[in-house]
Amino acid sequence: MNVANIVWLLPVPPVLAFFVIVLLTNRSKWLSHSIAVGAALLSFIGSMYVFSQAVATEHLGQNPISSVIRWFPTGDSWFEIGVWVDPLTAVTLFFVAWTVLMIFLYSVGYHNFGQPKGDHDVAGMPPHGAMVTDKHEHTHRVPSIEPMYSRFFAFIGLFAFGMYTLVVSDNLLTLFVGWEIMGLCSYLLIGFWYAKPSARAAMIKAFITTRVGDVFMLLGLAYLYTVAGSLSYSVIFSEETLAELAGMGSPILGLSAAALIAILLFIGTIGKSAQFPLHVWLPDAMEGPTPVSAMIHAATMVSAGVYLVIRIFPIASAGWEHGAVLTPPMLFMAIIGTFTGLFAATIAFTQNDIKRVLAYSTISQLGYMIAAIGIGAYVAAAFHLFTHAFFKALLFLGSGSVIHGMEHGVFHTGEHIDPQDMFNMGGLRKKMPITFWTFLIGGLALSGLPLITAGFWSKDEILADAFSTGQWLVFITLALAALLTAFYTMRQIVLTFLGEPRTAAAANAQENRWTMTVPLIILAFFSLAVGWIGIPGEFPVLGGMLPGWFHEFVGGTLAEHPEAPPFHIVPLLTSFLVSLGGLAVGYYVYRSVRAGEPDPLQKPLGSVYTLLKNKYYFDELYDKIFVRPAYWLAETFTYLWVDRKGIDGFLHLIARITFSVGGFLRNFIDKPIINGFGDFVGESVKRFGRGARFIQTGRVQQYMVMALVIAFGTLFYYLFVLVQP
Amino acid sequence: MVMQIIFLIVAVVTLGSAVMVVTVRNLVHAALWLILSLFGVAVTFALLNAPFFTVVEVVIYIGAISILMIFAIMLTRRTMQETGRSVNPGWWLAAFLSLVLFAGLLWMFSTWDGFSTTLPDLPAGVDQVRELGIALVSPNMYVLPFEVASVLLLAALIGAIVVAWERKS
Amino acid sequence: MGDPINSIGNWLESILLGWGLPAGVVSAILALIGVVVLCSLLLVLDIVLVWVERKVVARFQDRLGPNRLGPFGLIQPFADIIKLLIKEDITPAGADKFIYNLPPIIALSTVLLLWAVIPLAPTVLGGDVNVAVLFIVAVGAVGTLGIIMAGWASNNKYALLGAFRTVAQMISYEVPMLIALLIPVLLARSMSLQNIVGAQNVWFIFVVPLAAIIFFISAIAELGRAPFDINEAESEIVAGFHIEYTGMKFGMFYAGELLHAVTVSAVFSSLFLGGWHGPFADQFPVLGVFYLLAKAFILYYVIMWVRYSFPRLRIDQMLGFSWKFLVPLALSLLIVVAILDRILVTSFQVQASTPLYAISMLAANVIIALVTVLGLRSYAKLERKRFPEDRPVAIAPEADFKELIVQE
Amino acid sequence: MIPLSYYLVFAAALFCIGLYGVLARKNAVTILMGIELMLNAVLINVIAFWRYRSPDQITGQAFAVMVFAIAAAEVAVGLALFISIYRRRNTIAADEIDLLKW
Repeated sequence: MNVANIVWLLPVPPVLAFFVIVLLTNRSKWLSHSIAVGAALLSFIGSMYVFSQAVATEHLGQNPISSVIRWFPTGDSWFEIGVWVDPLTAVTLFFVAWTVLMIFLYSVGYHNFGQPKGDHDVAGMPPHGAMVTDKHEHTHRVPSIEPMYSRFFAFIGLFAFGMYTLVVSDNLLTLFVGWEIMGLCSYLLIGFWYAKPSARAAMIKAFITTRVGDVFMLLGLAYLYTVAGSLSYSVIFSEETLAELAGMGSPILGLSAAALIAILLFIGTIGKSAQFPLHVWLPDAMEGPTPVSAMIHAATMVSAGVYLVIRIFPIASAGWEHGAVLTPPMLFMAIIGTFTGLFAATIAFTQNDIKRVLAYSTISQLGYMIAAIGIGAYVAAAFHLFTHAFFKALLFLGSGSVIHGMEHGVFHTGEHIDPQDMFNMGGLRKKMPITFWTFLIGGLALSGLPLITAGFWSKDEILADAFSTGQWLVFITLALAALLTAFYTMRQIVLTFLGEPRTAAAANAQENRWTMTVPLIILAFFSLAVGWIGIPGEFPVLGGMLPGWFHEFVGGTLAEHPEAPPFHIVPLLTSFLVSLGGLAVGYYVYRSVRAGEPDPLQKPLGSVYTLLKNKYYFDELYDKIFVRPAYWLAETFTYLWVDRKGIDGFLHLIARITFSVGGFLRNFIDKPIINGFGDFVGESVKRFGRGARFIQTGRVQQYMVMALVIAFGTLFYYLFVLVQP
Repeated sequence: MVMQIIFLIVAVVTLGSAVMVVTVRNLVHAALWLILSLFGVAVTFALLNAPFFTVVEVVIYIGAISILMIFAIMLTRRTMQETGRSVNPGWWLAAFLSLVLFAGLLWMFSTWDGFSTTLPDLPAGVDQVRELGIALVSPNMYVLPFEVASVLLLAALIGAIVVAWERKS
Repeated sequence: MGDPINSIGNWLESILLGWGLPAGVVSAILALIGVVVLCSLLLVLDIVLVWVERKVVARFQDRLGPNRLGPFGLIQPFADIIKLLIKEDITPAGADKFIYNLPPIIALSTVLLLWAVIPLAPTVLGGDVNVAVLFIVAVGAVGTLGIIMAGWASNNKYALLGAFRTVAQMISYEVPMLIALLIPVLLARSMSLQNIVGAQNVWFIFVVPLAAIIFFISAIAELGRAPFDINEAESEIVAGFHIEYTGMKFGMFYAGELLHAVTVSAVFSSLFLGGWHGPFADQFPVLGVFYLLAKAFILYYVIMWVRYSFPRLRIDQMLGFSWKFLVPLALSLLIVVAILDRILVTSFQVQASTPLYAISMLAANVIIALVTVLGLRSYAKLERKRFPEDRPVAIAPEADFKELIVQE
Repeated sequence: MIPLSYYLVFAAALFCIGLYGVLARKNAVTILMGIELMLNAVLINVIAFWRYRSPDQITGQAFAVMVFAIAAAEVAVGLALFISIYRRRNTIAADEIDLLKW
């Protein structure tokens, strides 16, 4: 069978599984998960085959595996859809296939397959556990199976379909389709326990926030289609089109067409990959079924945003020479990415919820990749995307495993504690050895422990790139972020696994079953191993042993093969220093936290800690900006000046004077001017609303008439005023 | 010449009955005028050498759509003896907009050089119906849109049933 | 000499051309003559049908039927016509005059229109339209429209009810009918009736008997004859849509209905019984007319047989029968026939209209029929096991009786 | 012979009449009828363009088939909606169906 045909078939099994589960087998939990896992396995096998074929192809970047079908003839032209496997797609496919399969397998255990039905479980709420009586007549409380088990597998099936579609598509339109399917699935999975009000709020928040980005992305797509006439990679990434785009002006801010398109598409990524202004949805997304949907949101789906940015790099960098001044979109990416990288890392080290730490670390790491793309480090960004997918998946699944173990302990002891709070854990390494060791590997990879972990090599490459291109600000900021990353990772590991148990629940935690631990072990292997394929050639000692295969391979995606950054000792030493330093400090600070003690950092950092703990008060920002000043004005002006000084005056005379002054202020300034102004604003808004209310009659026909009047007016203006013959 | 006269008669009948559709008060009359208008359209298709569409127009529009409309009118029969105005207060604006649109379209046509294209010959020896049938199911022509359309129809069928279903509570 | 109709046509054409008329006008005149002659013959046939129908129904009901006027009562139809003509022509109060007067015309003319595409003989047909099969359906739809207009314009509740029932029935049975029609189209690779008849070296009823049966049933439903005559059910809604029509308007409905039955029989003959095919029809085309009419009349007899043998169905039974039984059966038959045709023609090089092809198709039909029958049997068994529910029965409106009693 | 312009003007007029019906009539079923008129105008255009501009390609006819399918779907759903609305609100006058207001 032709390789391209197999690529076509990759997204098919999961979507079939979705329909089969939804329509036919949703009664049988066993059948549902078998179908879903089987579908993921089929896609996985296909992906591995495609990957091996892609690796074996010479000059894959110039001759990608592609196939196009025309599906709708429009007179002389056609609407086309197709598949496209170039080196970037191939490596993305590799990690997507692995992580997706692992999620599917892990979900079986996480949702307590094989456990009895809960006593009080209802659809839309997390399972509450069931009372069982064993053969010694002891009653235990044990975890119960998820009431909407089949539904979950249907959703992740659809999710996998979206991800595969996005990865293998040969044009930005089908990529966008997959993107939106994942957006839908993310919405459905965050709100999976829809009976929880917080989950409902989070699902809406995530959906709306990412939609903001998507609208811009759609605008970018429309603009690109208008100027390039196509959305296929083969057309838009050809040199002629890129040159044309770079040379063409756009109507906004004097940007070139290429720059405007790249910025618009990048705003889509800001939403999807939770970058700085639109990052607020991702931590809340942890409301979903703990590790699994969290992993979807953090390790897989958000990678799609970075994938898009890497994909459109030729457009963003159109007209840019290596080492020259950055183009506007690249500068924009570098700023957003660097800022997010540091910003999220600082929040992460004050969070106590094991998942939230990981959520913020994800935002931070994605910022790394965006920053790398922004400074033109194409391969480094792709490499970090690749390694990050593995170790972040590992960490999320590991945290899920921890929580699951903790829940077991909670059921056993009947305590009322939050099983996700790291300060309730401790000492889990003895109870959950597999989880501990794999989590440790993942954590070390995240913090970039030198030489053996994958995270080191990819981070080092980004830093080396930033150093060699002379982007000092980016270099220093990212190094600082790496330090923080190592620190909070160690904090997490120490608090969770080392020391003594701080609660009875932690003391009674239990290792999970094989469906949950096997994925951890496999991912742990990759978290170590995938780094070795990207060791730079000039690296001392190790460089010659394993040549920088990744750089050669992925670099081939671009028409012009990007140069590997020259080896320099400064970034290497920096990497060593920040990683080991962060880990050491983290261990030192948290090594002996006892039950009930506050965070050791709380005292020395003081108010900064509170600031970080509250995520820079980002959610309170509106409150701070708009509501508080109004209160302050009212209290200070009327209460302090007028009333207090009037009543508590030192002397009657002064009091009277003050009183009259107050009266003057009140009658001649406050009332007419301040109040008048306030009233004026309020009244005019009211009056406008009253007037505008007549427009909203709810009658469709009037709306249509209005729309037509406006459309005709615009058309008339356009034809006779703008396009004056 | 003969063809032009036939066309003009058909056009006048069609447009006249279309005007009646949007002006008469009695809904059943409106539906019957609509049917006459659709017959006119069917004849227009015949004039355009598209016998297949003539017949399909009759089958689908007159045989199904119009009859369904009459059915709906009878089911909502209280509105048949509707008193009061049959048009919205803003009808003059609607009329004005329609006229503007018509004028605009005419102006647009007049600027187009293909406006008075004369009738080309049909390719000889080609059975249009057969060609259409093959085009609709051949993989590199319209099979995907065709399937999508069939799914759309199925969805509409189910949707209509669900929407109009009277739930007995 | 085998083709007198065309010879007469050619002779007339040469005469008219000899008078110096332009060719277009001549062909228009000839077409007009053809239409007039055909319609007149059909209307005469209609008169005969009145007698046939009355005589046959009498025999089915163990009576003698008309036997006073003329030999075997042959003059009876003329007496009927005279009676209808001299009856008062009533237009009910509140009726919509124009719309009220239109349906009788539509009822008769749509039936006549159908004959435009039925090939009477190899050389004799109104028009060889390449969408003739769809044309038949389209004309049927217009007929439905006439019934609705009649029902609405009569300003009568029973008439309106009849119209409602008609719409439900027509729309439901149009679906299996269209699907069944597609099967001969598929076998003949053409929608032209002439081509379909021409392709029937083996009559299609022997190739796809199931399609023939489905078409026959839905055609009877389209006719609105028993057992599908709920739209004029005399015992429930007193003749339904034509309750208010009197005199010749009723006569036209009646004539239309009778002629429709024969027309449908002729269509069926063309589609499934080989149309004008018969011994020596190729040498003497005029024989084809007689073959077609003979087949049509045999079928007409079957329709009457069905009409007077089966009781009327309830509306829910009738709609259920269409949607739950005929449509799925027709669809699966269409799919099987299409796939089998594809396999036979492309994989085994068996051309259509060869005996092997016909036998394979027949076998497929028989298998589907067997499966259907077995399925129905097991379903019936299942139904019998179920707890018997109260069947819906007509209940006399007690409230009305009470009111009557109070008034007394 | 008839030039293309006849059909285009004819279709444009039919479209505008339909538009008037959609915008001005109160009864929802009449609005649907207006939509049907507009769709028919589109159909005439599609077929006329096929006949006059590209008789050798089948594209125009194929699009016409799609328009028919969409018209059928639209009417089925539309009428079902009206009947449903009639049941709840006892009216199908478009100016009384102002659910969009909230």
